[in-house]
Amino acid sequence: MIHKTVASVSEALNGLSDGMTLMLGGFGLCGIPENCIAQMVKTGVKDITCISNNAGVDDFGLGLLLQQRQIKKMISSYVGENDEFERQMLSGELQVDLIPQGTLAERCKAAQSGIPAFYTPAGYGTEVGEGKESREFNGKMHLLEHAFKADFAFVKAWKGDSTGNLIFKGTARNFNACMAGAAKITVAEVEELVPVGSLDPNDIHVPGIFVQRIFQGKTYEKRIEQRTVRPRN
Amino acid sequence: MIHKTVASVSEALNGLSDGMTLMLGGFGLCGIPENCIAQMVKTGVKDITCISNNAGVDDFGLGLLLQQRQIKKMISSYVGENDEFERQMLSGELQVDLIPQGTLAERCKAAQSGIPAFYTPAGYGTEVGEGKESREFNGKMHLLEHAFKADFAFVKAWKGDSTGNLIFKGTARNFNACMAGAAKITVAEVEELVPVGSLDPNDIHVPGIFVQRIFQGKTYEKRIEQRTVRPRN
Amino acid sequence: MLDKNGIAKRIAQEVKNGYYVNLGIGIPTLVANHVRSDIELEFQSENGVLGMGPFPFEGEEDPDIINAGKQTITTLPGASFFDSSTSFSMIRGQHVDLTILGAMEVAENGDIANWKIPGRMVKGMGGAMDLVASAENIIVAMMHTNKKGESKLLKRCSLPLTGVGCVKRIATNLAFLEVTDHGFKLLERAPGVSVEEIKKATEGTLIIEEPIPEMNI
Amino acid sequence: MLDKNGIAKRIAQEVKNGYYVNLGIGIPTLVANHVRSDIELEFQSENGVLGMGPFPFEGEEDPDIINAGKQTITTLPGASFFDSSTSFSMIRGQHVDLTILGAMEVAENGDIANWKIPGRMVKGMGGAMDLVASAENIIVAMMHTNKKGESKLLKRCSLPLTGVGCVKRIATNLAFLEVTDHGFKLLERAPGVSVEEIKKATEGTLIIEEPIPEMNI
Repeated sequence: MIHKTVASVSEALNGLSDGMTLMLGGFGLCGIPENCIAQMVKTGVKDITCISNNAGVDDFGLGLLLQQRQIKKMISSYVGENDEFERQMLSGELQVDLIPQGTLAERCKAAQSGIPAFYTPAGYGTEVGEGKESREFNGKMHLLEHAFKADFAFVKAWKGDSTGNLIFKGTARNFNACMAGAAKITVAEVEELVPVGSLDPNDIHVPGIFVQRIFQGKTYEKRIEQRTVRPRN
Repeated sequence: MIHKTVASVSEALNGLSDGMTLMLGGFGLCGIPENCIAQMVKTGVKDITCISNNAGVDDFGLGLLLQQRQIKKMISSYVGENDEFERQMLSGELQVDLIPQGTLAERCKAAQSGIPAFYTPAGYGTEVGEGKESREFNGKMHLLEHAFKADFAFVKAWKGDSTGNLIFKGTARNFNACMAGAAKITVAEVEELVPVGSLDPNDIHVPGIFVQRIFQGKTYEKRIEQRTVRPRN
Repeated sequence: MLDKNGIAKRIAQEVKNGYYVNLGIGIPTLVANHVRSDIELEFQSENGVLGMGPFPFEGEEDPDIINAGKQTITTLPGASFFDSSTSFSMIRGQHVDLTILGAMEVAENGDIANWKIPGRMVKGMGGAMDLVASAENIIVAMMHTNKKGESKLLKRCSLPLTGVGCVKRIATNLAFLEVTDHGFKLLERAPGVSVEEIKKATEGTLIIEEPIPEMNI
Repeated sequence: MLDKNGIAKRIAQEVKNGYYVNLGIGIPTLVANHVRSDIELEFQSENGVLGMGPFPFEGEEDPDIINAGKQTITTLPGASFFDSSTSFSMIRGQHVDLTILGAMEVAENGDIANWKIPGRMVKGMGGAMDLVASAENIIVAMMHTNKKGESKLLKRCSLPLTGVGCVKRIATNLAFLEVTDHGFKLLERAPGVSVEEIKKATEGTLIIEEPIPEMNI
């Protein structure tokens, strides 16, 4: 068994430096690596490129890094919930690469899997396809898309063990499972670090081989973006 | 909820006909769809192309179909455990396409995922790469490989429910999880058909959307190929 | 004329037994409320859930269980959770049978634009480009005209495209239409709406084979 | 001269702390028995298991828990099961740190052949082609010569290749060698084996920088 537990979030982010490319799990605010983001705000690391489906909201998630102008470039599929983001983008302070969500997921998965490139129909005939190789398969046009390259992946899981095995809860799995193992160093923060051997080997969502460092996060706010409910009768 | 339970293996194989291309899960004899194979022997369907990592042994698994000369072509990565297979292959009765195991898995996965083609380094510079497009990525040569096309996928799971959700046990997951959803019709046979709602949504290995028909298998022999044990002290 | 719920109600009639359905944000979300109860179906949300149920009761919201609109949801028996890559395997692999989404513009050749107004609004395409590039069966739910009264059913889209030649049917507050090789074919009028009104509100080629029945909703 | 266990023992010295290791069938399987107990490592088997343990006690064999050699196995705490596609994500994605496999032939440029003897033996490549095309760190475990006494360390492979220019080190019954740009570099002699014997048994270019130490196993 290989032990990967680190003592603190600061140790987990060891080696993170200005100008790096990072993957960050989460969909909206669901399943985001809250502790890693907070630590990045604290360290003031800057000029980073973030591969993340969304950009947080103004005062939470990646929005915290945007406020501090720590992000140079965002690679995302949907950024609609963040006014500061829109302002920085329209003013040109922030570079933005918007790509289809499935392509985003698969480019992570490809990086994880040693697949340098693949074809997908998403975006053909649109701005997304401009300047990209295209090719017909089965009578339909496809774009050639490449695996991402990233220095760190920050993912957040529900439970994990010291050898890096991860289990997610509900839809908090999202990009976290695709990004684990897709960067040079994958850091997993978990709500609960459980003893090795207590997770059923059949139930592991991300095998530990995809994770280099793991720690138990301090607190999780888990903010809800759209609290929708129905009446009790 | 969409119900997919069929009453019998014979109903599950409805539409299967001569000359079709099939995917069959399993690694060696571990996790093979025993009931579907037995039914194919019974119906005598012939000239089939099998996409399966292995070819069974002489008197079990796909070996049963080889005995009856029902297989026209095998697409596999390793066929070393089957003398009848070797005989038919060397005599030219059986067409054989041997491909790297990871490429086999990924071509299934690609079919499941609507990825028509991808690049892999496996097999470059070998017989496997002959006649295939190759291309350099990151200073390394890769082959272009295509998604499989199959009429039926026969997969075997440990537990499943009527909406097609599947859970595997141990290494019996293997190709079963990659082949589900990779053919026009996916048939799942399970050791235990459990009530809908009794499986934890977090623990599903194959979501039901990838399965069209499901039934509980009658008996499972689960033959062991290499019984290796250690002394008790 | 239909309100948003009316549009959703009309689209709900297109949902067939055994369908896996992906609903976009806005009017499409309302479709779930109007599908006949004897229809077996499941809703897929691209953030990683199959078998979505209604919103939770107050106090039962779980921040870890949301839909693609970031709304708190529940799941039904038989549900499953999965990662984003698997989710788009379902979508790109054409395992999702029906996609219902909103649009800013639809062209008579089936092009759709719904993700960007250059210089003004850039929210991103989310999963829409994957959905429209993959789905065989795409229904657009939208108002027939925009806030300025301009038609959203056009000869050619003026906004950046989300997908090309992909829309199959359109349900608006005025009509139910099919995209054909020769333009928008008018299939049904909304209750109380005349063919003339639909003509006036449609910039693209409109194919009318009288009589045009009124919707039965 | 080493027996098969001796070869495995020598290779076990190459296993470093924190390594994920994939072991091929035959001699490589024996390596697991000889790794120093203070080394943290995990064994990956391409049929879908990480954290493999020893063979089960008699009566505890589970047909659903096997390794890539189809042998019944056990798992250790921290183990995980996964599908074949995920397994090769680990391999192709270079998450597996060390691959140890057998060979029929190795060439001085690092080419390896181990899956086919045309017209005579065709078992298939299994996962070997993925492993050798992807792994940064490949050690071959084999006898120095074949049953006819012919060298298996060649100028060029004569059999169909499994991979090109990929082998890094070789452990045989006679020697431990490194593949360099200029040929096989002799690093160590097996106990009691002379440089002369190794020379005679090696067809490919052999680089000898005397003195060649004897293995310490």
